[in-house]
Amino acid sequence: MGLEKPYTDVPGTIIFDAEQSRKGYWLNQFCMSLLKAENRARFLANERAYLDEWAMSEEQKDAVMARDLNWCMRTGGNIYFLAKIGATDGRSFQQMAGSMTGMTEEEYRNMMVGGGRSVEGNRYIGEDGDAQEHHQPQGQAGRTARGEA
Amino acid sequence: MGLEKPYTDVPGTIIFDAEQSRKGYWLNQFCMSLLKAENRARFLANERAYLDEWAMSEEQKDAVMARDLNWCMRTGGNIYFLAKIGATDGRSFQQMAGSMTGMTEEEYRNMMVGGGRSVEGNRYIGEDGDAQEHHQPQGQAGRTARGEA
Amino acid sequence: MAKITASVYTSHVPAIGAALDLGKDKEPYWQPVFAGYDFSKQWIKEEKPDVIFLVYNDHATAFSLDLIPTFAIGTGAQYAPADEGWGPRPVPTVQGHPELAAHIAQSVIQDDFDLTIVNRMDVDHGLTVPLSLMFGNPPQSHFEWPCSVIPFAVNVVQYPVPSGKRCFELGKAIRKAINSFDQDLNVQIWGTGGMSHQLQGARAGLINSDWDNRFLDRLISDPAGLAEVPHIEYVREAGSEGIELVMWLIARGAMEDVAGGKPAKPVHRFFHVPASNTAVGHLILENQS
Amino acid sequence: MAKITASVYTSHVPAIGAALDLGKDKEPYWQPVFAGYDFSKQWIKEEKPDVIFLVYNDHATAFSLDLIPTFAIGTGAQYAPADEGWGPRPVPTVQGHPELAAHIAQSVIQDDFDLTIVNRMDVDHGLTVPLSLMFGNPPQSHFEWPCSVIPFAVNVVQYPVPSGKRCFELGKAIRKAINSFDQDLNVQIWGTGGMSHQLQGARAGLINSDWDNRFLDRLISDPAGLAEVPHIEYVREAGSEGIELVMWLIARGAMEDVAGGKPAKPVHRFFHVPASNTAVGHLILENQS
Ligand SMILES: [Fe+3]
Ligand SMILES: [Fe+3]
Repeated sequence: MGLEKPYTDVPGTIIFDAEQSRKGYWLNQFCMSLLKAENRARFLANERAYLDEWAMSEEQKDAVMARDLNWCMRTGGNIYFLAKIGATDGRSFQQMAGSMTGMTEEEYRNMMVGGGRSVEGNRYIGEDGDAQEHHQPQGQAGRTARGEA
Repeated sequence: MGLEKPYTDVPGTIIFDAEQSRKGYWLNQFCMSLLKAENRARFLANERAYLDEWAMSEEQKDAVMARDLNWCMRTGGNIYFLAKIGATDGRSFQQMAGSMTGMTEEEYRNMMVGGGRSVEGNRYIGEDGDAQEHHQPQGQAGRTARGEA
Repeated sequence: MAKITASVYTSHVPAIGAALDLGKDKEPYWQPVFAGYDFSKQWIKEEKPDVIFLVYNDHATAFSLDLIPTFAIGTGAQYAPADEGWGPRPVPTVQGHPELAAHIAQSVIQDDFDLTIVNRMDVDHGLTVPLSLMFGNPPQSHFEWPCSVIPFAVNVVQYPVPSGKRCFELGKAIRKAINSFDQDLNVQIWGTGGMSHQLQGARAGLINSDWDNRFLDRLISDPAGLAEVPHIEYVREAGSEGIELVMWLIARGAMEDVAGGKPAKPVHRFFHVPASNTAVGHLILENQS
Repeated sequence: MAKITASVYTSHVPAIGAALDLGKDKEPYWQPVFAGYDFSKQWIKEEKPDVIFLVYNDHATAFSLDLIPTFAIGTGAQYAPADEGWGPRPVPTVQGHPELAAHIAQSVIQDDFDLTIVNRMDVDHGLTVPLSLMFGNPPQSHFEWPCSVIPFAVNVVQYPVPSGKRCFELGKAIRKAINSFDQDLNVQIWGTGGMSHQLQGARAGLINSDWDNRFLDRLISDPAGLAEVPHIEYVREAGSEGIELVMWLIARGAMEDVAGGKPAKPVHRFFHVPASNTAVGHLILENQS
């Protein structure tokens, strides 16, 4: 490809570059359609039928129906586009962002009120910060599942 | 205004700058609408009614109905936009360009086959080339009207 | 002649707009955010700018993936608040300044910045939230913004986004353009977006107050050096959406001190965590004549 | 690695497309125009480019006054021939090269050219007529262009348009970008539009063969000097639409000699008056390895 990517070593972070943009083109364009109130209504009335109007991959459609924003992002979605799905559902940006961490809404909100997530250990993949792969999903549910506490 | 315009001393020439663009915004946007076949048909079926759908000045509408491209340009039209009107009428770019000189189609075509209009006398306003104001309209009809030949 | 009298820097978090529109600004969560702008509201009432050159980014609202301008200048007469999915914000239509905008476009393009000229677009929270923060939401009885606004949209959504250096140089060219407009106008230039925040993935919620405050320090005293910071540092230290901060360098590059004038004078500085997912930063710099 | 092997320069007069589409190319008026491309058709059959980076301008087709990019690069998968008012030209859909286009966009934006990225647009005669001239119109039995095309649209409709110098520098950045793409591709860069013509007002029909031929001479031997020519000279000497010739400087700037390589080798040159309102110029330069 020849595109230099100095940004692939940041944990829990996908940079929306030309390659992601190409991969996510129709997913993101579907999201743009939700800027119109009549399209939001049509989507909510029959999600599957509405998604089938777009040249998205089956995986992208599944990811949208599951409201799994991390999954949407892996298939090329960008958060500013995906936010239109959350808006259609009446969710806030904080709810959407939090949903990608595995935390409950309250856990995420408390983290933010407490000063947000620390950058320590979260600068490079392989450190030990809370955003690193081996600490996912975050929050009590995740810790319990991993038998940590 | 503060926009420098080093291009106002060329005879028979209007440079399409921001000021012209602002003046001609709706005229040119009307022209853009003619890129759709159904709009061309609607326009031809009832020109006045179609023009009234656009926030154009009355003068702009009159200039379009008169198919006077020089007049259209004075009101902010740009030739690449105005060409859509000619296309709608089934006219070629050569017919449109020629129409702005006062020459007949044949006279203009012959001028082009003969090597086109000379730049001599046509670089600056105030010289004596055939594009200067006092030689308008061009062609036999204009010369006859001026009692020249 | 037109003259830039001050530059204003502020985050443009959508939740701030929502809080204000829903009347939540007095709630304990939001009160400290809005309190940080109390000085600014008074200040701008006295400053009375005629035009704000407002640098912001579109958040997949006016620009889809069909077309992504690196730099887009609004030369239109007006811009409606966009429906971003929650319905349009209940704020006034933004009135442009076509003559000054066209003048700036001409000057800056001739200085080798390859702008896209936009005459029609809706404007999203990136542009309207800063107006709300600085002016408050206009009352229904007088439903208009107090001055003209020239929207200047920067691509910070799809990489590569313009470098800090490019933004800073662009600011210099904008200053030159505004200073050569022969109408007497009090112009402010605003840089918006940031500060540290990340809206995606397992790292969502990242805040780096130390880095943000160093950014504010350097924005005041060492903008040219700050402009050299590469994108990757913004992403790593300030979160993937922290990259919006490059836009502040456009406003900073337009100040007189950069062109050899007297130092820009900080008259207000504010920092608060959090607003929704984001660290809120705010700064006002005045040109000293 | 990808490599630019040659640059091609040609007018893109819409009437040439119409003549070809209507089967008038053997008529006495048109025969000499098409004859000037006989060599080129043979040449390109042997050269077999994989990708053409095609610099052209949109003529109020894809871009209205709503949005005017100074430089727009097409990173989409395909582009349909536009309906310019006479119905779309009966030529194949243009296949893009999204990977190389995205690579060029990234590299060139990082080199401080503020491109607009376009993923969806129709392409007008400015792009399709050069393809028709160089390849002939593809037969119905094999209805496709022989290679990929990256459309690169330059604003030459609303002033200010980019300077010749800016275009020439952009060409250098494009060369660097293409040379760093790690797929083996034979790339040509084409500059289109011009030569002298004026489509408006009392001066419509202006042709300046002397100026055009001097332009061709200097394009070959003194491109850096030619790039210094200001817009007003194009307008005054080559007609208001002659300004399109600045686009040739983008292609010229991408040749190896400009970056210190061996001189570009002219393998074909052609000039003819008229095609409709326009002087037709055509040149092929090869890089010598
Ligand atoms: Fe933002
Ligand atoms: Fe052209």
